Amino acid sequence: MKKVKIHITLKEGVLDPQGKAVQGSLNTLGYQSVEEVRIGKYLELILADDANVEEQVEEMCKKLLANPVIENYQYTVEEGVTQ
Amino acid sequence: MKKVKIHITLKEGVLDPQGKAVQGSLNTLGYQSVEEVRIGKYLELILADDANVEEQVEEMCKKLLANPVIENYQYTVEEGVTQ
Amino acid sequence: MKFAVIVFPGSNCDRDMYHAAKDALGQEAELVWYQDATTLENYDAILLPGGFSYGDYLRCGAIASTSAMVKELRVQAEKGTPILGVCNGFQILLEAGLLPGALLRNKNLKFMCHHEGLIVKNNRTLFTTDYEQEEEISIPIAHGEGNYFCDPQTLEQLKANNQIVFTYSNNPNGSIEDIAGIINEQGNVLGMMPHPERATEDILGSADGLKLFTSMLKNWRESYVAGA
Amino acid sequence: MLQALEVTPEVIEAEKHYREMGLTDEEYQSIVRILGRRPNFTETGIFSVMWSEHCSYKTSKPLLRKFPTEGPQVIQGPGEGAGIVDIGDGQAVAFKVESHNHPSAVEPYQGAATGVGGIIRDIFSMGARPIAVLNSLRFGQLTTGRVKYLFDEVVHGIAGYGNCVGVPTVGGEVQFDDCYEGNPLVNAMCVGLIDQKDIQKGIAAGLGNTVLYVGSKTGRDGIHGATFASEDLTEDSESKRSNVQVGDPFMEKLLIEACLEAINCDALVGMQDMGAAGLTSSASEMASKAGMGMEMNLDRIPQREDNMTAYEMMLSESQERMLLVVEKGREQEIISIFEKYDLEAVAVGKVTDDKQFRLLHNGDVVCDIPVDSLAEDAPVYHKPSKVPAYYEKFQAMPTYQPKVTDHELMLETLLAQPTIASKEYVYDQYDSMVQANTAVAPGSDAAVIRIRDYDKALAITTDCNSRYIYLDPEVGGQIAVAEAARNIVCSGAKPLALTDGLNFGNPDKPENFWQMEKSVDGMSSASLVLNTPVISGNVSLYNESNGQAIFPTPIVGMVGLHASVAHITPSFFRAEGDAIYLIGETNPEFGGSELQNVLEGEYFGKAPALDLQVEKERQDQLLAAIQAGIVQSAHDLAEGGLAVAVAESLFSSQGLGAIIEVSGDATTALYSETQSRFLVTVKPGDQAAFEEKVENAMMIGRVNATGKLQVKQNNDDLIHLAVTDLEARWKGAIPCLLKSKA
Ligand SMILES: Nc1ncnc2c1ncn2[C@@H]1O[C@H](COP(=O)(O)OP(=O)(O)O)[C@@H](O)[C@H]1O
Ligand SMILES: [Mg+2]
Repeated sequence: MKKVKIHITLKEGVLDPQGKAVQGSLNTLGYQSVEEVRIGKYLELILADDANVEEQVEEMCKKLLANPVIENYQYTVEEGVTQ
Repeated sequence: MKKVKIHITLKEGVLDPQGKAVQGSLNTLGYQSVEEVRIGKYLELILADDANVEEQVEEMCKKLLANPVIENYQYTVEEGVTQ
Repeated sequence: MKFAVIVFPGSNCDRDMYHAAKDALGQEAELVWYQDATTLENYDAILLPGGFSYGDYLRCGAIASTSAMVKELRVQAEKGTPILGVCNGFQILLEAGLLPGALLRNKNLKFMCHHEGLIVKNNRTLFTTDYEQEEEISIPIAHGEGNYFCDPQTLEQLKANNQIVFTYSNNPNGSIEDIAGIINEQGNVLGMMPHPERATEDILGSADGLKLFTSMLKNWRESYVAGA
Repeated sequence: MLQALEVTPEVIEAEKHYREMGLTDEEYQSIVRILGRRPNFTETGIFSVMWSEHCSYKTSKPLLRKFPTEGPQVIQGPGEGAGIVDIGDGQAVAFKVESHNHPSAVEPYQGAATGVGGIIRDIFSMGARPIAVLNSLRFGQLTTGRVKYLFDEVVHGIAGYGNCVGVPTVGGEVQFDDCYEGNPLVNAMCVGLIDQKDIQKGIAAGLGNTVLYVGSKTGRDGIHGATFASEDLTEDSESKRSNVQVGDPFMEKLLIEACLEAINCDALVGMQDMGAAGLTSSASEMASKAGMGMEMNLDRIPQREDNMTAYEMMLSESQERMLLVVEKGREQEIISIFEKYDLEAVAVGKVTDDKQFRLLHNGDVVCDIPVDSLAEDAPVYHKPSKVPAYYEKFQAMPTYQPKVTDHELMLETLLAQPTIASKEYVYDQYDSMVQANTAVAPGSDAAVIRIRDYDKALAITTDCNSRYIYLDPEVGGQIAVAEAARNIVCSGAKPLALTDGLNFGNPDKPENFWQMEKSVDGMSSASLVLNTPVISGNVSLYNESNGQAIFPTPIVGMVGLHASVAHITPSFFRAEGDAIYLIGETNPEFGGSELQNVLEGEYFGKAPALDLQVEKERQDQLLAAIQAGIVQSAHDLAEGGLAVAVAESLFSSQGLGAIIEVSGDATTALYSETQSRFLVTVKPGDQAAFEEKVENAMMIGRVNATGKLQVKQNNDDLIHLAVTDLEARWKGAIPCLLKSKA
């Protein structure tokens, strides 16, 4: 079993209305030191052991998980996970 | 400047319809080895330097960023980040 | 009877709620901007309308639930003032912990808007006395995150205390036990996903929601008489 | 960090950098003549966007002049953010269509979302409260993964934005044809309600008055890789950046409320949204329209990113921004309104009287040009036009007369064609009821919004059958207008006026330009006869992929007025025993029909004919009958002909069935798409009165309680099927296509 952790974040230059609203709210709550908030996605995949996991995950991100027009992705693979 | 990375994930036992749907699509696309997908949030906060960042972030998560009924959170603080 | 309709940034059913109370029910109603009132002392009931407070960013209702207005809601809830939260209003009540549980995304992951059949499961609340027990009514839904969730103990409590007020006759979103609306233990805070304020006139396709408002009015009158 | 090193005026000329911005050599030379010098980088950019087709209508202007734009009901014709028509009682409606085709092809969710946001801003910038949005969509066939993705994400984007801002999405249309595969169309229409006394104009009047910038900060959104600026890219490679515009519907909702509050303050002089060409077009147009000039200090523009250049700020298409002009000295009154909603409102400039458009940045004058030259001196092109060979071939063809033998199978097949099939999958995702005024939600011929506190309502529809327009742009253009009016009339309202969304291919090809010309001719003649002037619109050209143009697709958005809510008429059958009438005779007309598509997989021959006088008479008679209270339901005959119309009329009418009798050639009777026909039901007691009012109405059957659709010819059953089965096919078709593997 392998566990893959994927981070999907908005590209630089792309407006993040959600992050902006959360920042505003944190400031209102008194956390004045919060200067920026960017919100992305975090995915955990469990994969049956397979030879070319890296390659597959790369493909999955490109094809489905991330929107390459506005998002970047990064992932790490953890081996030998037992569920 | 400090950078805080926060991971918010659904608690065990809470249904993740989106994760299920993504898993289904991945399987359909031919990635049969994907056995589970869980989808969470990933937040990056930039904070002006401040003494008790840890404590503040803990509070922010409790008060706003995560909903304890359905979500868990985890965070790491990176010091001395330049924007 | 005087209603307060609380308007948060991004509320968008505030006027609909206002008209339901003012025109369909014929009572006094005021739109109250979330920052404009420090007390809701002078209102007989509080309506939390639907919409997308703060864009529904982060989680529906989450940001609104941290506002000072919600502190005042807690005070009023404690005092027994009737509070009705519809759709986003329900989400705010949950996020604020005034009602138990949480709302997840609809099981098909899509926003949905149409009339649904609801079953009145408890017609002894101050919001439902004009309905028959088990009456089926038609009320529109319009939400993307209306899939009610709570842990098993909470569910047991809800059942034991008769806190489930409305269920769907044809569960559209995946809610546990078909739950469409619940009330607090004290019986004065009702949260529901369907929109009774959109079903108060025949021209809108259904007037089945009106009885919810007439129930509130009747019960207020009775308590007023009783209290006087 | 992105550091744009801008080239000098000399280099712009020598290396013809203006071409990369879309200016021709002649256009560049006329700019040099206007200025008496070479334009600098920022100025060249400003001219290029203002003289683009999108802002200047340089190729479509000669055509748009042909549209009838006047009538006693018209308060504001084309020229402002939206057109406005009178609906009595001191009230008016503002409406307009806008396209977002190219952005949606790149990023469908955001492209569609920002399209909705943009058209809503057009409406509230007039001072009107947005009360309804509609969308008109075109995609390739739902058989490839890419098309399914585009379709799903476009719908999702429209829902994501419209639902959040709290304007009900009450209708629209979706069609699927191969020609849209690489170039989908996403047009959105918004309707707003306003008291006539509150109508705002986008003008920068009053010397010395203050220019206020409100809403979102300006980013580099929509500025495509500043090609001509030599960029110093650090190792942060391009792929880490994106300039796609992202919509923020929450911000828009706050802007709506704040702007509608601001119009109550008489310190407000003018207001305009920043649409295409952002700050450049809004600022220069406001000044030009007022006969004034404007000076802005770009250092004050709220900026989302570091080191933005003047060029970038002026061309940015960041969303959810507005430009206001307010009386000098009274800025705070307006600013306070925006502060209540947590919105930025910043004084960025002032109105001048020298008719110059002057911009300062970092202490330099970065632009100083005659403001009228941007709006008024843009070139106008009369493009060559040529009759396409295909048209001449189609016209010469003998009449296409198909023969259907299994009518049950054909009806089932037609109902499952994506263009005919139920669009519930789409509109269920839209909040169609927010504001609690929706009397007729999506699923009928036209949506109906009642006007609160008055006994009246509005009917709204969008229509365009581009197959007919491809076969014959002039007749097809007429049909588009006539069909929209038919939908309005069927709902019980009188058509008031229309807005158009002209979507065409590359106008430099004479055959494409001919299509534009003829479509506009057809739409104009129909608007004239049907008394529905064109009060606003939008042009989107260059809709092509792989050199193949889309079908000419001039979308018609129309609004009508119900004189009383009692006139609101559903399109579905209502009661057992009602008589079913077909208004209008039927001829064998199958060019561009759904039947032709099913049988041949392509469109050819002649489009159905249309007689505008007959159309007008029938619409008037039907409306009179509806207003007399003797019509139970009314539905127009469109794609799929009579068979589809009867089936559709049974789908919302729980448990009802119908029996109808056809005569003559059954294929023609059931599937021909002859125009100007209606399917109407009437209570038995009203039949005589109805027949007296409406000519050409033949009773063809009755509504019954069998739950079955039975079509007879002489003593044979051509069709005898359970309505529930038909409905399941009709409703299931699109979800089923989406689920099937690509
Ligand atoms: N994209 C869409 N958005 C909202 N409603 C839609 C959309 N497409 C179709 N509809 C609705 O579905 C119904 C049927 O559409 P259509 O087949 O185009 O009708 P008609 O042929 O009568 O014009 C109409 O009520 C229309 O408003
Ligand atoms: Mg139509």
